[in-house]
Amino acid sequence: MVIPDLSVSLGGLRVKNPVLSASGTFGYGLEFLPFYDISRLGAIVVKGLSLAPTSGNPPGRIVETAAGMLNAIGLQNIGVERFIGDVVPRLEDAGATFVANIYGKTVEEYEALARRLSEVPSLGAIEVNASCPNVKEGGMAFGATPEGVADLTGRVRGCTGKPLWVKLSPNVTDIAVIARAAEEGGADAVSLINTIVGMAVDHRSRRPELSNVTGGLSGPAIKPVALRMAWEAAKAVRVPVIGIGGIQSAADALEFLLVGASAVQVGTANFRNPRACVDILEGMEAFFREERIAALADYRGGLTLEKIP
Amino acid sequence: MVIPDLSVSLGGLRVKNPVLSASGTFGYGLEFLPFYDISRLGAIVVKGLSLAPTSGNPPGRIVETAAGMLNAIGLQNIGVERFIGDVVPRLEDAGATFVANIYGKTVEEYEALARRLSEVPSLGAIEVNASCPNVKEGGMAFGATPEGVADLTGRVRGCTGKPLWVKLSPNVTDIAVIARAAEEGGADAVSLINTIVGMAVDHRSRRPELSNVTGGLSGPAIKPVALRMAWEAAKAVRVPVIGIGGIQSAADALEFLLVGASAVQVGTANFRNPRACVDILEGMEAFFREERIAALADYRGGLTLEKIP
Amino acid sequence: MPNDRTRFLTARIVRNEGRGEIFYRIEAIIPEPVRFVPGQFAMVSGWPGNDPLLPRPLAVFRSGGSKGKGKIEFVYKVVGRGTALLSGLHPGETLSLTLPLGRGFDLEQEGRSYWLVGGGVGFSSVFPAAAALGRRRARFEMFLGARTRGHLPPKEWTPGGKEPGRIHLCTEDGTAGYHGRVTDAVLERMKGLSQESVERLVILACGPREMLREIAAAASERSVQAQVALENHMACGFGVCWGCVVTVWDGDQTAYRRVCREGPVFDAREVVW
Amino acid sequence: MPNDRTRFLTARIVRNEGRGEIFYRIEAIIPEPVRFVPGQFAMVSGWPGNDPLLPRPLAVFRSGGSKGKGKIEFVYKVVGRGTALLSGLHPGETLSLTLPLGRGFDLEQEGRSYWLVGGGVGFSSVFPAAAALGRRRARFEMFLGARTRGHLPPKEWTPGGKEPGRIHLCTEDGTAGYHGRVTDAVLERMKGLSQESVERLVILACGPREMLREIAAAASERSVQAQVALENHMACGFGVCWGCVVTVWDGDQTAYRRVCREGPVFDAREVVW
Ligand SMILES: Cc1cc2nc3c(=O)[nH]c(=O)nc-3n(C[C@H](O)[C@H](O)[C@H](O)COP(=O)(O)OP(=O)(O)OC[C@H]3O[C@@H](n4cnc5c(N)ncnc54)[C@H](O)[C@@H]3O)c2cc1C
Ligand SMILES: Cc1cc2nc3c(=O)[nH]c(=O)nc-3n(C[C@H](O)[C@H](O)[C@H](O)COP(=O)(O)OP(=O)(O)OC[C@H]3O[C@@H](n4cnc5c(N)ncnc54)[C@H](O)[C@@H]3O)c2cc1C
Ligand SMILES: Cc1cc2nc3c(=O)[nH]c(=O)nc-3n(C[C@H](O)[C@H](O)[C@H](O)COP(=O)(O)O)c2cc1C
Ligand SMILES: Cc1cc2nc3c(=O)[nH]c(=O)nc-3n(C[C@H](O)[C@H](O)[C@H](O)COP(=O)(O)O)c2cc1C
Ligand code: FES
Ligand code: FES
Repeated sequence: MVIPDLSVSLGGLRVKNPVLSASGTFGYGLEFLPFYDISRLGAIVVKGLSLAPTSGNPPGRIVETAAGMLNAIGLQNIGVERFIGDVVPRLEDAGATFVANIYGKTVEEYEALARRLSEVPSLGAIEVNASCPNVKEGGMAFGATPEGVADLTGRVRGCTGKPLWVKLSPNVTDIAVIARAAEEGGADAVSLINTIVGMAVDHRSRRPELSNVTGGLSGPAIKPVALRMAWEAAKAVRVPVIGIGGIQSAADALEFLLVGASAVQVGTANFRNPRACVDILEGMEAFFREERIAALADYRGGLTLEKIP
Repeated sequence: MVIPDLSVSLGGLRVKNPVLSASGTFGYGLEFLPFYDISRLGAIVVKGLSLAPTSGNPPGRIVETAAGMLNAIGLQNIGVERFIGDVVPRLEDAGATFVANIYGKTVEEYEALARRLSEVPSLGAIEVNASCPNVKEGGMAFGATPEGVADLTGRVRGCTGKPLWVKLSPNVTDIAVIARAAEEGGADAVSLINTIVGMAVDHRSRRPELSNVTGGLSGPAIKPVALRMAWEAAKAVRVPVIGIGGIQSAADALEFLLVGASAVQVGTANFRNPRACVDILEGMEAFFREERIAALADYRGGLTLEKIP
Repeated sequence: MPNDRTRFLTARIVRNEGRGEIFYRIEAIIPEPVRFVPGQFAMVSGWPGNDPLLPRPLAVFRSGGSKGKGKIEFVYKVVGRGTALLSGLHPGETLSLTLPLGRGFDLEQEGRSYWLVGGGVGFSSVFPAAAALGRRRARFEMFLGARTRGHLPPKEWTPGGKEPGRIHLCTEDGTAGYHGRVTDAVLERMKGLSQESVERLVILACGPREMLREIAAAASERSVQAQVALENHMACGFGVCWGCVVTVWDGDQTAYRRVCREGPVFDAREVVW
Repeated sequence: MPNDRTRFLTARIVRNEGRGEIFYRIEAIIPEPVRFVPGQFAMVSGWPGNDPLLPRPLAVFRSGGSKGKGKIEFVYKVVGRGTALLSGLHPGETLSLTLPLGRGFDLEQEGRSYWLVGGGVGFSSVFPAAAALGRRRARFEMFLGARTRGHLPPKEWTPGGKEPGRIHLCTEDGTAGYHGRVTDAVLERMKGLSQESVERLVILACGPREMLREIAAAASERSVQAQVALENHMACGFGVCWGCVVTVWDGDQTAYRRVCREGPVFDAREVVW
């Protein structure tokens, strides 16, 4: 039996397979050790890190929606120093390839995070969360304009030799333009999508369900939108695209590869099934074997657009 | 028992209740006559009309997604003349309040449609579908820029004395800016959202599910996004907002009213339950009665944002 | 049997069971009996939640009852999520139904003899046609095709099964009846027909598209009237979404027609194959 | 009873039935027995499709079995879509479970006497505590509150029900036991206690937040140790989404703690009420 080669290079970080965990849905990775060997995954993207520990939003942080959920966690995290001190050694012990997702309130904070994390030899890549609404620039999100994205990317690029991934917001008119801006700013890969801004209210109490009023929509509900954006981005840029959004099964993951993504990140699916990432990986391996596809590259981007004759 | 007053003015068209059907999901209204008396609804918005009959996209037009569906019908319709000749008299007979949703490939086509429809005395309003991707302006949708929306609205405004509703696309960075552009262009009301662009592929056949490759996502999956946009639009404009997107129940409809919409349109829900609109209306009436709310105006926009002390 | 007014109703399941290797039959009680034309269908849902979202089209298999209490039956094969959910429903639980829908077979032609061709689960609209023809004492034969013996419809569901020579079973692997595809059986038998018989013949067919295409071609060659029941993905089932169109000939132009409204039964010559 | 390694597994339902007016009990077979600390919970799903999407937290009610074959039980009340779906599952169908989760009650304190307070379906984590204390022959009393008689847990589920004076039933409408809220019964009884008894006392409580708040206030007033099992909406249940936090005191600051990880059982003094 031929073992398919699922390895792929994600902007300088070569991973053994294209199944990654999505930031904010996988904790610091260690929480999954009871369920499986996390070193089997292509990489683990940890919860978004800020310079100082962040306490996040008040309760009323999640609400379920049809085939999805809204979250407004507010990026509660232990801060970069405790991450480096406490978590990194344990991820190294676990043999995991890991990526730091970073988020700052100012460009300077992003720069400081990138510089500090570049000192961690075992860190695989830095993923810049360019989809945060609470930043300078007159309240407009960094991720919402090509200029904002290009500038942020360029500035972080100047601070790190690590592979640099930029995570894009779907709350934009044209994702292709935004993806190109990240590429031009020096991103080694783009990952998308982050959550879509949504809202839920209780018609009886007349109050929002989330303390933050709005939140980010994730889960199967958003998959069609995520897939379309991954396709548009893959056509627009030369750097690898990492597809994210609503992936629950190997079939879902394969769809993102088919439209041109080089890898995928699995998010909300981890909540219902803690083994989701590894189940998806195994399903993907089985598919490649069954279909006798020798390598990821032989499948990726293979969407046929011409009509059947 | 007090009968709550659910009537509301939608930019010059007073409707007896805020439950409307959404364009493209209700045919020409007559198809629902076997199920209930369509004159009970606030209004019926008919399938998007073009100047000439349009044949639409080749098969492979719909595909189901998680708690939603994608469609790429391509606006198949009988054209404005047959609508006026064949359909309007029957809608008049049925006693229905009805609204024409229009769509053109050029601004001139929109203008011609508006002029022609203005000659129909029984027509309640014109809803401009400003979310069509197949138009001039270098392939960029009218609905994607404030300038495009303001210009289209202004030009159609000049051609009709009917109440003018502009239906907005959700595929934009900032819906508030777009809604204001429609208002400044002279819209009497804005309706939103139209479908979110999505995509589905078959990972085995390696082909898109839709002949058009991408399609519009509708159904419960998009409700959180639609609700957020209705809220943002209602804060941004003075004209009435008509909320659309994933409404399946009276509770859903009430949520849109709570965040500031003056009325709602029910779309995809009609497919699974042909009585959806009237079920929602009855549920809404029951809620107002139970809660002893005398009039729609006493509930609408009543979202409480302050914390409970 | 006239076409009844379309309605949306809630049905209470009284039976839902697998039969043979691959088929299920579901039987439910509805408030009033429904009259339908064979080939007509219902949009069926019943699972809780919004995923899957859309109802599924199923041919009306049987319908009966008397005033105040109707009965309705469907047969189905589990092929995906919707039908799998359907197969998990229990007696006492409910179905939502919109029915009867679409244009069924035209069986009311005088002096004709009918061939009914069902491939796979296609027998679900062919059997009601056979039952109706049987009641009218019209002449008909039935061709039923499946991959293998176990995939043929269970005997006890087959109407008019007693008359000899009336039913032609076909299996691709030869485990029952004619060894070969049902289309081959039909084509072979058609070859032997006199011109007179051919002129009286009406073929009604339901099954995979490839089967229908071949039947249509053979019928067209000998100018036999053929009515084919098409399938397509549907959102509404009653003509308002325009999602279910197929391409048909409209003079020498092509046009799109709704399977749920102008079909599911089409004149085979009309379809652009 | 030590805390077992958390696992994700598929369970086969063997029983799922309503009891009394409002409660259900579901029993399922799992590959290996699970040891749990009373107050620990599982994330439970099992319905098909993605709507509802998230699993539901339920306290582990009972667990048993031997090597190669475990048994697990939950009791629940239907309050919304997830629990309604749960109540519609049949024997033979499967559940997905992640368990055991969270930090349970601390029952291992020497020389203490325990009051267990359960409001509504809160008995689901209080009964396992009672059973564990019973096995240890520790001293405990149980206070169970409900709106009305029919909303009290069925007698046959109640552990240690035979010993007189041990169980205090309370109904708000007076249809059974003490007429009033369970908190009032607890507060009244606490008033009569000597200082010595108070110092030995540990209160374990699970129920509506308002009930827990009042118990916490009364306990704090007399410096009684109180452990409260909190609820919150959860996405993951094992500490990775940070969705389930509650506000607690961290010195004189407040901080957010995860109900699923640092809880669901908290020291009552820690909670910002
Ligand atoms: C008029 C008509 C009558 C039919 N009668 C019967 C019948 O009596 N018995 C029977 O077993 N089947 C019948 N079918 C086919 C049946 O509708 C499909 O097998 C069923 O919809 C599959 O749903 P699923 O969720 O199990 O499959 P999935 O593949 O998971 O469905 C995904 C989506 O595709 C659609 N879909 C998939 N296959 C078909 C198909 N062949 N036709 C239409 N939509 C499809 C589904 O409705 C759904 O929207 C009929 C189809 C039509 C159009
Ligand atoms: C640690 C813990 C243990 C629990 N043990 C039990 C038990 O043994 N028996 C029992 O009947 N109930 C128990 N509950 C409450 C139970 O989880 C909820 O009743 C259930 O989630 C409601 O789901 P639903 O879909 O029926 O309701 P819906 O209101 O439709 O649920 C909508 C969403 O809100 C969440 N939600 C609603 N109410 C609660 C709640 N009280 N707690 C947590 N999430 C909620 C749901 O999980 C879901 O995500 C426990 C809760 C927690 C946190
Ligand atoms: C609870 C939660 C927390 C998240 N936190 C982060 C984060 O810290 N940084 C980030 O870039 N994305 C974050 N995300 C977004 C996910 O990484 C992912 O982009 C999104 O959820 C879509 O994927 P999914 O549908 O598979 O969940 C979070 C998502 C969820 C649901
Ligand atoms: C099959 C289909 C056809 C549609 N056709 C139109 C149309 O012709 N014109 C238009 O403005 N919107 C059209 N829409 C969009 C709906 O009116 C509505 O804005 C959207 O579906 C969101 O609402 P829903 O989630 O309730 O369906 C169509 C939607 C569907 C599903
Ligand atoms: S299924 Fe909607 S028009 Fe046919
Ligand atoms: S439920 Fe996810 S952290 Fe507690």
